[in-house]
Amino acid sequence: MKFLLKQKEFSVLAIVVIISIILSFVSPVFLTVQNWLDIIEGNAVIGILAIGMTLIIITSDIDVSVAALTTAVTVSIGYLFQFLPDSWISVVLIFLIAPLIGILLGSFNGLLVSKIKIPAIVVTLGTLNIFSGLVLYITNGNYINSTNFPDSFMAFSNIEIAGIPILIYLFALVAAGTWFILKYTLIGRSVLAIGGNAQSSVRVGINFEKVKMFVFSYMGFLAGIAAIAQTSYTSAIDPNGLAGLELTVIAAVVLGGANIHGGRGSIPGTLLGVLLLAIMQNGMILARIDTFWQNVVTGAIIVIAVSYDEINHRRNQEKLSNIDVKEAS
Amino acid sequence: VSEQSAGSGDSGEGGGTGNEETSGNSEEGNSGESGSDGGGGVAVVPKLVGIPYFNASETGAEQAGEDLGVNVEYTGPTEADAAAQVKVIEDLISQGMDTIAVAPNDPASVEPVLKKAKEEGINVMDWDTPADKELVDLSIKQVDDEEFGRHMAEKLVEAMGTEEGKIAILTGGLSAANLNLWIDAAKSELEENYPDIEIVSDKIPTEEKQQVAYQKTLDLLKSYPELDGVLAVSTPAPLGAAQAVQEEGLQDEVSVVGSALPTDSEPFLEDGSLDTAVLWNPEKLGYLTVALGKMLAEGEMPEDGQEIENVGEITVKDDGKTVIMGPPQDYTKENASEFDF
Amino acid sequence: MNMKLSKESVLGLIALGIFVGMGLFTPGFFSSSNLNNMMFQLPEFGLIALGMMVVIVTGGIDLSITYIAAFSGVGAALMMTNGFGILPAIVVGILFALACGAFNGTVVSKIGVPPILVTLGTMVLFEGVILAITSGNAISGFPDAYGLIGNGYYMGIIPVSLLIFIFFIILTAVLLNKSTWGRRVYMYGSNDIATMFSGVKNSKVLMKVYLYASLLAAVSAIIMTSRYNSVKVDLGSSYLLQSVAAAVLGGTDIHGGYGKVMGTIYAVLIFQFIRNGLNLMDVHSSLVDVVIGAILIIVLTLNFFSDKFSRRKGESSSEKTA
Amino acid sequence: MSDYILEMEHISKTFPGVKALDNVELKVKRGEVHALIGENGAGKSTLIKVLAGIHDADAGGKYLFEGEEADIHQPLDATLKGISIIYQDLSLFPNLSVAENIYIGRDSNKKPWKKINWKSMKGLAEKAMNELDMDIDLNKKVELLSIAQQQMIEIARALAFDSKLIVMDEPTSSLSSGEVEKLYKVIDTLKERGISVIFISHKLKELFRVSDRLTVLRDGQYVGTYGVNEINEQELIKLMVGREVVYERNTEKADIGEKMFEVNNFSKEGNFKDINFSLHKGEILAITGLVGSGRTELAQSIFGVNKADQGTIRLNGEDLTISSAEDAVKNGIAYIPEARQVQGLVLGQSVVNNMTLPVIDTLRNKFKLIDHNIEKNLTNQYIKSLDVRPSMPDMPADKLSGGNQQKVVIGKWLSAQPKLLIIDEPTNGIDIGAKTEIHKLLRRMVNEGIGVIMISSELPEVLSVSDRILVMSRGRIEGEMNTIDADQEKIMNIALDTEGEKDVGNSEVSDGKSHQEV
Ligand SMILES: Nc1ncnc2c1ncn2[C@@H]1O[C@H](COP(=O)(O)OP(=O)(O)OP(=O)(O)O)[C@@H](O)[C@H]1O
Ligand SMILES: Nc1ncnc2c1ncn2[C@@H]1O[C@H](COP(=O)(O)OP(=O)(O)OP(=O)(O)O)[C@@H](O)[C@H]1O
Ligand SMILES: [Mg+2]
Ligand SMILES: [Mg+2]
Repeated sequence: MKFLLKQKEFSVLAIVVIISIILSFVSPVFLTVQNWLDIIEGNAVIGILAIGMTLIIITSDIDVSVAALTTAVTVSIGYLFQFLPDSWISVVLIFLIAPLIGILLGSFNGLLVSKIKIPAIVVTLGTLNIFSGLVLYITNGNYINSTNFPDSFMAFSNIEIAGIPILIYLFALVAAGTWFILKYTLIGRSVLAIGGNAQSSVRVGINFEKVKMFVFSYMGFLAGIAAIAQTSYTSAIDPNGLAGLELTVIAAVVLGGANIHGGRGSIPGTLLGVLLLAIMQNGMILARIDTFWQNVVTGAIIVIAVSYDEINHRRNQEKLSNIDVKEAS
Repeated sequence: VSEQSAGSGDSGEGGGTGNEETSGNSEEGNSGESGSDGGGGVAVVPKLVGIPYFNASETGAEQAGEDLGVNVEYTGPTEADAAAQVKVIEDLISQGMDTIAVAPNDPASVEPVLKKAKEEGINVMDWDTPADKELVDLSIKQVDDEEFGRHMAEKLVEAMGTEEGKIAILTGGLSAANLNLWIDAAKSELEENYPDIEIVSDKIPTEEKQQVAYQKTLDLLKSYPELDGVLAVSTPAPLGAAQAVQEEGLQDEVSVVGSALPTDSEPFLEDGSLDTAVLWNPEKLGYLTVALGKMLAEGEMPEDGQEIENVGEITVKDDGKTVIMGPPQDYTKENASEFDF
Repeated sequence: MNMKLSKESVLGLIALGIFVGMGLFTPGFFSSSNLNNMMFQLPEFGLIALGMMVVIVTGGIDLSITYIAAFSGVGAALMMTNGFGILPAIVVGILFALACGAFNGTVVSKIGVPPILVTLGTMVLFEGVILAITSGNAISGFPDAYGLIGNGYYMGIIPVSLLIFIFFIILTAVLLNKSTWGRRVYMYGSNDIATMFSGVKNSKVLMKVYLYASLLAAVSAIIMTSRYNSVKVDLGSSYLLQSVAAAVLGGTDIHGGYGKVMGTIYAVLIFQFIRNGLNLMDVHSSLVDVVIGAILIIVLTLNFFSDKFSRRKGESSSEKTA
Repeated sequence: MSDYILEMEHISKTFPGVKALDNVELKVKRGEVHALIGENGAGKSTLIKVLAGIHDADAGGKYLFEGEEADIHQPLDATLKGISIIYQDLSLFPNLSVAENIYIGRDSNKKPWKKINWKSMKGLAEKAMNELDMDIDLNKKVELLSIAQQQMIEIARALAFDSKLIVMDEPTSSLSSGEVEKLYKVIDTLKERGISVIFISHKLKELFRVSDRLTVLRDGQYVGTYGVNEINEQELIKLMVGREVVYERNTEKADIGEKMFEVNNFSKEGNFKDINFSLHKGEILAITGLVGSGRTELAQSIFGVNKADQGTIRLNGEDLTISSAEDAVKNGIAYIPEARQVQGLVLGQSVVNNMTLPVIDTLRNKFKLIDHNIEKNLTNQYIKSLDVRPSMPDMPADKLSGGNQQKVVIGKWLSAQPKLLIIDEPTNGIDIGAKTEIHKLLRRMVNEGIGVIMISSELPEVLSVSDRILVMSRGRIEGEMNTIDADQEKIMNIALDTEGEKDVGNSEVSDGKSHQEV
């Protein structure tokens, strides 16, 4: 039973393992610790956003404004850096303020989705335009490079514990925290509940609007964290740097087995989805695939993975509906 | 020279049909305060607005407008999208500009709209990236593409300090025409003069993003541990490549040369993770575009070797309309801090 | 007698209001050259928005639609640059698009993968195929006659492309409202299971939807390539999310089952007037995006409140649609 | 303290164009089981939705709970006050476990950040399950359970919530009779504990069995409230429909003609096996059995929705290969599903669009476009002949009551003029008046030469309507009889595989069976 339920995660895991095996034959560096640390660190931002997106997709919504929202926070961080002193306090402050800005923007999405009942894809399409338009207008697209950053922040970025960069810890913390919320808090289970059956949730007294509000605000919160991660990863703020990332994030989540119709999705699954996309990117160069064909390969793998998953899902559903037919007597 | 004369000069040249609107508009512009919106002057259309490079040229263009007393309209699409750019140009035609200077995202795609502009009696020129030669009255190039590509290759070899080894090439996007030109020129330079240098992979796209360039370079360094140099074409790419080199502490093993703006490059130039950033002065380019646009509106053509104030001596090719601003400019540890773009 | 205006008519009035407003406040907006411009600019985006709308009516979305357009443009361009005539080129362009549509349609209808996922994948896939074919370079140099499709006039006043667009508006409206396929599209969008239980072959309906959307993309591509005289991998890519926005602003239900051609057209007009007007006013292009995003949200918010208001007043609106 | 736990008076509810409730009254005493009855569209569900806070009543009504102004404007308010509602379509979370389904909703709103203690959650669920004498794995996802088990989970949830008033909207329509008995026992226990129950059902026998008092609604109006002892079935029917209705057994021997349809060796892994039967002209064939015995799967395989693994079907002497509903419809086979709202109707679309969907291809003019006049006329014709109310062809189907929705589905298939109609639970959730109409309609169709196969779990219906009965059990046809020779006990014996006692938590049946000749 457990196996059956985990099947969705299992199929991504299988693909990840297969690709990994192929890559480790093709390139000796693929299986090195350093390469994996690079892969994980390089995808921490996508990963953190994907974790937030998982909750949203579980409630059968979608958020295409994540990249714009994260960029808005990174830019705010950049402006804040001009005022913050070069001390550890600044790092702490950033960790307070960035998520707060994220929550603010995210809850704007949440408000429109839950109270005004505009479909999430429409709301976030609108806010995508608004956030990114404003960011470009205000910054005029200019980079803010690390010369303007407080040294304390740069020091923070470069921390390594046991040879593992700080960003990976941050990513792990977000993943574990969200996993815990999803599994061990009422609000977490409510997220799954409203995704499983929205009407039922209203009838049993779950505050549907509040939960929607929560997932979008939480997405905003994680976007705030992701903004810090992005800033420390690139040591620069590029107002165009995340453009288009929302589709990668969504792809990672659905590859990880979250159901776009809601009700299903898990943190481990999403992590696998992120990993799958990450090793594909990484592998393209390691496997020395002709650049002009890389998109073809990526696109094909996405189509194959979602199709495979759908076929699998169908087969399981079919089994579920079976009855125990009497044997001939 | 006043703006009024620029306006009338224009309608004289255009003449012919479908011109009522245009002249009507320029009259409107004339009757208003000088330098106000709504007609006349030079329109400068970048590939897109909101990236540092084109912001710098905007600064130059605006400066020229002020210095020369000409109305400058600097506007473009928010994405480097050919269709969106054409619309911007169409709207500018409606506004009745005297001169429109375009940095086309896709040279062929602006052809029809430039034709239309000409029919409306508007002077048409290209800048930064060439459009159809037949169409434009003037074509301003920051540098000679061939020269630029070859120059970057030379700089890379120089930075590597050896004439054999392995290098990789990063590009902004596979479909960027000018980047492709430079890369091809750089490749020919290497092939012809440094046959022992091996290019390890096809040019690698980086989506015009520093972060992607960074990751791809990390992957490259792992995949080709014997790599000696990276040629990074497009402005964010050298930064990403240098960031990777910096982090891996390979400043002395791997040389990075590419096209980037000096302020962005500074942190990497300092410790040698980026050896040389090669570019031109985009502010000057904007300035030159407006200056020549104004000349054109007044019915003059630039001459080879002419000295343009605040820009310098320009080269005019034999065809009489291709203007080259000057040689590529190298930004290094020593001089980068002198610039503010 | 019900005096309440339909959602679409209200939108039409808004479009008209913006048109007049822009005209009053923006010098040059009403100039014949500007009006002319707008007539040339409308069709390419409008066609893609229509295609997107048809897909959204089934409860799906087609994220690959602009790459289908680009792919189709590449097909036509390759033909012409290899010496074939305009007509065969157009046919091949359309065939390229239909092939993409068929691929989407097959995965969506036969395997049953949610359209957003399929087209997320095929978007990357088609882009990859175009890159592989063109090496990222632009293809250009078409016969002069080809340019007439996107730049020419019919009888000296009406742009040919606008006529093509109007033809497809009418065709789409007729197909959706009067053909049995159109009826099935709406029924499928409302409830695919009950539709299937009524003996409708859903996969066929869906397949045609994706084919039709890609046909519209192909027509748009032909107009674009003709207008811009070249094609590259990103042809029209900026229209992708905009077309979703236009369809939704036009009243199409993102969950499927409802959507009117005129609504989408009004939304396309609104976008056009705003973009053009603000451009003429010299508003920073980034702010134009902001305005478009804001309008989308404001209109839907107003919709919400007016629905709520009319429900509270107990006005009958639902049963008198005929 | 008032005798009444619930007092609703002068309750009206107006929807656009429809006055669903008009000055209705409902008063429920503490600890009583109160039945709410009325024809389809009488307003029962609407009244419950007002009670639950899903709809606000029009101004001027009085709604007291436990003697105080109820002030309930959303479901949450009702839940917090101790009102639990078990909707006909259930309110479960298929993706969550049994324990979570029982627990969820508790504190979710007030203390969203409360940490879940899985142990105590299961304890709570276990307790409720024990009270109901049920044994289901608490970790099992609800989607894996049978409908009957799901129904019980709903009741367990209501118990776990310490509800004071439990509303059950047609709880028995998908239960087998053993399960129904069990439910009765549960209701008796609730009563003993002083919990009030509002019970909605169209099955009159059942109402007399469980309830203390009844409130009757007709056309959105209050008819009256009666003690079960003050009134008999016939009187009640008269109150409901305003006329007398008889629901009598079929004792006539049908005038059976030639064989028109046959099914041979039909099997589908995990659904049904070795199905052989035939249908003759002029007879209504009933297929009955317990819920979950594979009848629906069989019907849907004949209709081509789920392909059978093997077997053949012949209609009017012709071998048919049917691999989709489209094939079935083309060959003149129609199927009216039991899941009306999901499979039967496109709820968001108008009555016209629904009615003409199967035949839309034939309603085209010479330009191959839909002829809206013909379409409308056809629809109006069926609206009239089936007495669909309100008779508004452009009304969205979801605004109709259950019974009228079913009429639209029937109209849809009549318009297709099928040769064979399979109708699955034709009167599920439909009132007596409409039921007899539908039964007459089936007979009329048979007389007109259409073959009719009726799947029904409701034995009185089977005995009244059909001419011949097949009984299915665990995927096989285990018995066949002529209706005039049949009675409820005979059928149940076969359906249950004898040894009657069955557990709700487990739809398996032990293996001693009385084999009937097929
Ligand atoms: N949301 C709504 N909008 C408009 N009319 C409605 C709505 N809901 C119900 N009605 C109408 O109100 C009336 C009462 O319907 P209701 O569902 O309460 O009947 P019911 O007694 O539960 O019938 P059934 O036994 O068939 O379920 C019907 O005429 C129905 O068409
Ligand atoms: N701690 C637990 N104690 C008892 N049952 C549990 C526990 N955790 C999960 N379950 C059961 O297992 C089912 C699977 O739950 P769920 O999918 O939330 O767990 P999960 O997959 O482990 O979550 P995640 O992978 O996100 O940690 C639940 O519906 C529940 O029935
Ligand atoms: Mg009801
Ligand atoms: Mg059944």
